[in-house]
Amino acid sequence: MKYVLKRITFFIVTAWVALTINFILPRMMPGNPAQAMIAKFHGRLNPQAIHALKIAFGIDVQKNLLLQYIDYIKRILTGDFGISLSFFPSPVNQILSYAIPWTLGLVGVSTVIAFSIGTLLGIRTAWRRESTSSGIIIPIFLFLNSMPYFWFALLISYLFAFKLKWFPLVGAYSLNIPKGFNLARIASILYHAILPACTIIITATGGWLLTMRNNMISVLSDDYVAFAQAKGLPDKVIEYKYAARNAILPSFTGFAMALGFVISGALLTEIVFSYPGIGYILYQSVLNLDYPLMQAIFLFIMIAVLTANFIADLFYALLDPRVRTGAE
Amino acid sequence: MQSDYKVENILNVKGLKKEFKIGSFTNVRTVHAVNGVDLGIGQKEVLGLVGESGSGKTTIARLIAKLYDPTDGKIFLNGKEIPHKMNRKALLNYRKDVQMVFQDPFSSLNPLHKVGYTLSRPLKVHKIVNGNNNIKEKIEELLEECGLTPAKDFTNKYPHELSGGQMQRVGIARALAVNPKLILADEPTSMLDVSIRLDIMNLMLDLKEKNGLSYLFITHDLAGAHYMSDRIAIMYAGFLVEIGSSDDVINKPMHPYTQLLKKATPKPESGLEPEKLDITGEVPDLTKLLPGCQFAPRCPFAKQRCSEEPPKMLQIDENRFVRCFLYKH
Amino acid sequence: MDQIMSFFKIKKSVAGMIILLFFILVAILAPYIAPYSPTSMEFMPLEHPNSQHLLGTTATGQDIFSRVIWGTRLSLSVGIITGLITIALSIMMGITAGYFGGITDGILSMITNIFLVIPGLPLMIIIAAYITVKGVMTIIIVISITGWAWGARVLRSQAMTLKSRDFIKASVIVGEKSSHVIFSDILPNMLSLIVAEFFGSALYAVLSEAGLEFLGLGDANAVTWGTILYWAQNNQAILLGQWQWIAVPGLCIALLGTSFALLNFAVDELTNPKLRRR
Amino acid sequence: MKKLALLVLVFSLIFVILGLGEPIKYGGTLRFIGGGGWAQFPDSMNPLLPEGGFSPVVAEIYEVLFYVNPLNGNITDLLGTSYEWKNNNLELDINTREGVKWSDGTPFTARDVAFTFNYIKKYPALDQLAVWSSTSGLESVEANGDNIVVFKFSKPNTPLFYYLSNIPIIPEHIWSTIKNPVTFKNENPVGTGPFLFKSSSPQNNVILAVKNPDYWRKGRPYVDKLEIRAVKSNTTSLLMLLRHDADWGDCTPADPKKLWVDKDPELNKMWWPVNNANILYLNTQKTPFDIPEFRKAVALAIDKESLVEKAYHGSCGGVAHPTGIIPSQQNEWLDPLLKDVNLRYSPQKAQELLTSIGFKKNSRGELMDSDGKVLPTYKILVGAGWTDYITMAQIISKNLENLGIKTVIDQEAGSTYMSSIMSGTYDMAICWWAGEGPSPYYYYYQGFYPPFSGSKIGETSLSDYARYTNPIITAALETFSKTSDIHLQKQAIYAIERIIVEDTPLVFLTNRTHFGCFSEAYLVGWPSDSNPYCAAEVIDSPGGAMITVNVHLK
Amino acid sequence: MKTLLKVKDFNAGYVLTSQRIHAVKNVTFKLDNGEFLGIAGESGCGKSTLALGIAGLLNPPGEVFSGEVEFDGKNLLKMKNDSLRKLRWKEFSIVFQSSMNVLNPVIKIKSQMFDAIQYHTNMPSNHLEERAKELLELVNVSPKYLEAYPHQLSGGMKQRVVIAMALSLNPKLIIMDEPTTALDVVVQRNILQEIDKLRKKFGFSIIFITHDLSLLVEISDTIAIMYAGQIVEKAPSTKLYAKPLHPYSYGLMHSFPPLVGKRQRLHGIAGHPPDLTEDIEGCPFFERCTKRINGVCDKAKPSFIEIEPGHIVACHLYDEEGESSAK
Repeated sequence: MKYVLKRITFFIVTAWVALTINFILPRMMPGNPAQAMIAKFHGRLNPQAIHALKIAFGIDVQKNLLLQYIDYIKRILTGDFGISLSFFPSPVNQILSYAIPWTLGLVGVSTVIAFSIGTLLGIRTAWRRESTSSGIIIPIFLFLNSMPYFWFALLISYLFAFKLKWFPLVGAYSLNIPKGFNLARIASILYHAILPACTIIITATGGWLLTMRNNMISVLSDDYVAFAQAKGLPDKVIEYKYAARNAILPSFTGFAMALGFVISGALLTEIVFSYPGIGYILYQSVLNLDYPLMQAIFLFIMIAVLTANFIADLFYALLDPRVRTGAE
Repeated sequence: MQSDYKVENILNVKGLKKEFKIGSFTNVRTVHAVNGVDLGIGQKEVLGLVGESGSGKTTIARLIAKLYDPTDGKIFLNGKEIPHKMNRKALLNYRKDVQMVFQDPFSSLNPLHKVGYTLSRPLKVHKIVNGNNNIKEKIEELLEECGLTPAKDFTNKYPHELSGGQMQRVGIARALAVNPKLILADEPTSMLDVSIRLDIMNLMLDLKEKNGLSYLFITHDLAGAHYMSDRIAIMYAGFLVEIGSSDDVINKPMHPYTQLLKKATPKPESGLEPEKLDITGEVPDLTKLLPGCQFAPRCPFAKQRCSEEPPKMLQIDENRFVRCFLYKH
Repeated sequence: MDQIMSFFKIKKSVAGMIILLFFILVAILAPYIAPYSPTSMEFMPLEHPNSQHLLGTTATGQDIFSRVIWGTRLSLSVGIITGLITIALSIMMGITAGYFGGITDGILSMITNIFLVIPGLPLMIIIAAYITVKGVMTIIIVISITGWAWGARVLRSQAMTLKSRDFIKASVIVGEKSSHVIFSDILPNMLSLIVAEFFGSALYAVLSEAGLEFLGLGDANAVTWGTILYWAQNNQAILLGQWQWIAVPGLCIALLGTSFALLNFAVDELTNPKLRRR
Repeated sequence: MKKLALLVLVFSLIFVILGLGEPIKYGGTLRFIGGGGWAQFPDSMNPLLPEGGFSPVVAEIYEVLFYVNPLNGNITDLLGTSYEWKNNNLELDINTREGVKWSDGTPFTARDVAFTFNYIKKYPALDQLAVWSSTSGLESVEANGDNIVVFKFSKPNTPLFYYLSNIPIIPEHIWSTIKNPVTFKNENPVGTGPFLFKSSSPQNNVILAVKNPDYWRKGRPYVDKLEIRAVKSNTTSLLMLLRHDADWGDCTPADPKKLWVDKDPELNKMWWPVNNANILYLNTQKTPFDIPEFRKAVALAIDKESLVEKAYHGSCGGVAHPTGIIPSQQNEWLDPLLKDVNLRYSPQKAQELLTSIGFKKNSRGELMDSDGKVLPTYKILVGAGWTDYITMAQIISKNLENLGIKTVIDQEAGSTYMSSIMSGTYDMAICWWAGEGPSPYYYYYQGFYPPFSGSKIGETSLSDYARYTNPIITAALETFSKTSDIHLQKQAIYAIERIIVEDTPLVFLTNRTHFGCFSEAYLVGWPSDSNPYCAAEVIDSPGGAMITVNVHLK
Repeated sequence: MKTLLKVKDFNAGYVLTSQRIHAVKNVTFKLDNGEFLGIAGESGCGKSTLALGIAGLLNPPGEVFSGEVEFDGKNLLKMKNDSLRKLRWKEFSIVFQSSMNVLNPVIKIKSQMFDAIQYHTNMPSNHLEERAKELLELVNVSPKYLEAYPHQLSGGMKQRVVIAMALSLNPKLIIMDEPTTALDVVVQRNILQEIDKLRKKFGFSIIFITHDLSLLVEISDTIAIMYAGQIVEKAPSTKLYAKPLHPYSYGLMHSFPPLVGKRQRLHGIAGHPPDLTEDIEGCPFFERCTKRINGVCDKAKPSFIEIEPGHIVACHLYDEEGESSAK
């Protein structure tokens, strides 16, 4: 319980600081959302619209920053994120509700897959450390991990979607499919997700592989592994029950962080594949000085990261009894 | 108050107490590492401090070495009280008199620094000698004094090029560099090979004679303590339970814990059949201070009173103290 | 010395060193290798690779080969300088927190944790979008600010471990000042970790720079691999059949990144006693 | 007899077919794709919000009074059928169309029009074209019976007609009950337009609309469905077009000829009509940009042909005319005397001009002003990530270097960029004309009218980004707006043009265009040079709505 | 008594990229059923390598170079990995030096006790619990700790659990590699007492490895002294204590100050052990030996001589050649 309390304290303080940074940052910058709108439309918008926009956005009257801040905190506490300026007059919540499920689906699942593959490969390469296959796999994944992922996305999108037409170019599902929850729709969603997911999985797996490999090698030199060997246990039991089970623990924090950051989306992947998601929305909200949207997304990301951390800690405690019972 | 505080002692500690907080934020527990210890170390005296791991003996050394601030209690050097907080100058002065030798020679030397550099630091910091040549000379002198000959060969060596015993000698030379009056030796031989241990102990004894040093010699080995020390103090769970001259404590242990220690120590010289123990060896939980005697749960002589009321240090004769209700209170 | 020798015995580190040295050489010798000025627009636009223009020309008539060569300078510098700044920040925060402990640690760790929790890329976008002077320096600052926290965390725990080593206590008892203990005893003993972290940060920097440039948040006027990619993408290079325009800078980034990753891996392998091949 | 009759019938049918041309095929779907500009389509269908603030389908649902083609001023009657200026241009009467019904069946009347205008007067946040602003002179709007709307003015302002005709008309019976129209999202839009909203899929960024069966223009639209989609990158929209996954794209391939037309010249059509100009704004409130000769020297020093080639691959409509007038308006509005004026690239002439005002290069080739002080390094402001502007800035920077003027390129994010331009803190900036319209008046009005200019640096300049005003121009603008006589208006415009050519308040670089990429794989009837029924505007504007009712199956 | 284990000419060490460490050299010894053999030596003398090598647990870079290990009639070194694995724990078990860390910290004691039994015997699961409880009771640990995690046990308890685990399949031999070094004296004494009790009850043999000779003479039947990878002396403990023959054994025996009796100066063994990466020509102890015979000890390797039945020593002082030159 005390453990939980401690985490919550950290959670609240961090959230508050981050919220404040979130409030201050965009306001330090010159310009206002109305001007951003004018710039965005490259002359298509009548300059006279600025006046109307300012009234609509509620930025026609200069409010004291402190009052704005209090108002901001109040709004956040009540869960009212206001109306987006760049998607005026859609409420922020609604915009998030369109984007977040896709991000969670695509980036979340890809992250889990990348973590699983990477971890499994990490276990194998550590266990068979001296083998040739380990010697080859590692540099390959180091390379994949060092690729700019948008670049990789561009290449596979051009090759597999445009040239070979094996996969769709854009979107999250096909339009010709009846609405609602049905098999065809699920198939279509999966089909559309393959390329974007591949970019994430292929470029992210290496990191997990290395982390797990190093953890695993550390654990393999631990005495309980040697002891398990002395007990005459089969290799598989030692590899998984004794080594991997312990080696995976340190990876959890990183994995939780990654899961938390899933909310921030995979901006460049979204752009290349025109996949719906929060990344591009965040990007647009920043460029258009859409304070309410930006703030809400930041808040969500932070809450997600903190929550993921929190859950990871609990999970960690579940897997590692030393943490649970407060041993030193 | 019964204690062996003596003004003429080089060092006295009175009511020394140290608590550690473990865990953080909301889950704080207190470890009672040292609970009101009174000690005195005389001029040119070796005081052996014996106890099992976690009994607080290392903490005492570190408190005296000013690595930790005590929770409570006083430290007197040459009869003068040493404040808890000192400015850098006062602290340097203190460190000039009180030095320390560590348990693990492999870890007590910075692996990246040559022996010469390691030894030059105290000389420079305390301005013992000036000028590079003089420093070099002094380093060689120190090395020779500690049996590392030819000294010139050693100044340019890295710790990993030395054996454990040689490293420990360098550690002793470092402590010696500032001409201290008191050296706190925290289990200086326990990590060394058995064949080397005696050499180190002998070196320390020789240096004591030669330089008029005093030692606080910390060990878990009763036999080693007996070999080295003029007096022996026994610690249990952060308390001093017995103190007396070396021969008295070993030959006529009074506290049941001391008796237990003696029984458990291998001593083939008194017969090859080991003594039977009838006490289980569970270590005390330092986060839970018992109301009575800390040893009561394990003590074969424990009475009702022992678990209710903490025994006080009882003076048996001039040099002998014991903290036990078995003796007249 | 032994460590340096065994460093060269690890194939991966040799491969990493060779790639890195290659790029460093290219960066240094850029004026001699590059046939033309990287910014000159005097050539026929969109030429396919030929003997005059090994990698063809851009849509504005710039020689792509020369741009890639010159781009090595900035891209490599961004990687290395950002790596250095990042690691310096990590050291400052991590070691201070780890060595002093107590309240100092509490505050610094809190700051570190906050920076860990704030999402990197979005924060980068915000800062990059609003720093009014665009330039490579901006990119360096942005990536450094957002990238130091992980390293600080690692270094902090390492500093705490080192702090409990006896030679640190010995230095304190000798009477050394804290600054001397940190710089003479703690830092040098963390060198391998710092070097590994540095390569890790450099990899992160190179990839982040490319990402920011690709989004148009960098200095599109500068010549870096990231901007070459950016212009290539904006000119739909692939559709124009100018594969090399997009493939080569991307490959350069991936290779430089791989060299950093290999070096990181090798240093880790070598100095982490548990990973070391006995 | 029967056979003969049959024969006659057959022949007459053939005759009819030949005579009337091919019959237009009905059906099909028009698939529009927008790239870049939209992160996600707004899901609001409130037509009174600013352009881009509502879903693009709204322009197909709500109609305006007249579509005034900005290229040539041609007027297409929509909900208005005719208009007349009266009472010394202090009153405008517009006749509205009869027999039009809102999509819920309620008849449309002039009262809806009057309601719309009074509604945006009541809610200034909705007055996106500022028709009720203090400078417009509009006083009241009233319906006179079912079919006439009367606009009354306090001072004549004939150019306002263009803005008035661009306001989407909303049904009074629905909107009169709306509490807060500024945030009203209008999820069930009721309009008079050619299409009805069907559904939207915000996740996929696709909006579907179907043909309005009761649309007042009989037989229109030809297509049954509209599919409007946004993707997140320009390249993707081009790929979609190339794959024939879209028929019409608002996308800007770097080199539209090579990347789009040449890939399949039979089917891939582009029409990029000029609608604006790219301008190098020189901050005339800072020296030496306040010296006309200096400005002209800058203009002469810039190789505009090269800008067209390098920044736009030649597809921006060429070098802009020194008066800034777009090519399609030049026949009518350009002073014949200025026809051959140009500021062709001439570093030498530029140098001479600088010498004439006492500016000299020092030994290091740096330009010194008449006091012998070396000019500082100036910033050329462009939007971050706007590659055409950055390329132009790079070339301009090199050009100016030849004159001895040092510059750096300052890339700013949108809001910062606009804020620097409007507050006048910039040195040089590349930007566009802050106004478009069917005659040069609209550019000049926004560009030079004193109320839109900031009097000193730091003060907001709404649209006169160069912060340049001139009494002759001001007077000419006022003359123009007071009259509905085209001859007088022309004289006024000529006067302004002469000042511009003489004083070089702005440095015109290249033209700007709309970006219509059309695919004839399935549909034909797109606007083009030979059939410029609109200006290839994007689908979310009245001009875009012209396209949707004109295209049909091949 | 029957011989349980025969080790002959056993050589093992570590092969590194840069060097080869010959940690165990030509070790030969025998162990009878029920015998308690103590192997004493200082760090780096190869005693742990020997233990691991016998058990076939020397992991790379460790390697057995040559020799024979005959256990209960089976040649362990010639056995396939799988069959060796089946033998382990069932026939012989091993208790490690760092016994505090041999329990997997994240798995319950119960599961760690069960898995070896299960793997080797297919014991039905309801019996497992029974057996585990029985085992814990044998070593004086409350069966409630079956549900505990290792960190919830004190060091002594952990060591008892490990010993219980080592007993779980009634092996014929338990190899104990410094099982009590990390423990406090009292706890150490307690555990040794129990081991002795169990040995008497079940009759298994023990190889007990430690650096603490004074402890060893109290508890073991036979003692072998190792130095620089070789056994230099082997004798029944009483004999060894009474009369250590090898100068090293003598030195080692006198490196422990006696607890009782008069305090007097003692002297350890000067110098330090030789570098095992290099081949030593003569006696490995030559450099440190106070009784060395120049020209003999540094030239020829001493061979084993049985001075009395069961008391063998490898020292030139006792072979004919040496003896003659010593006199």
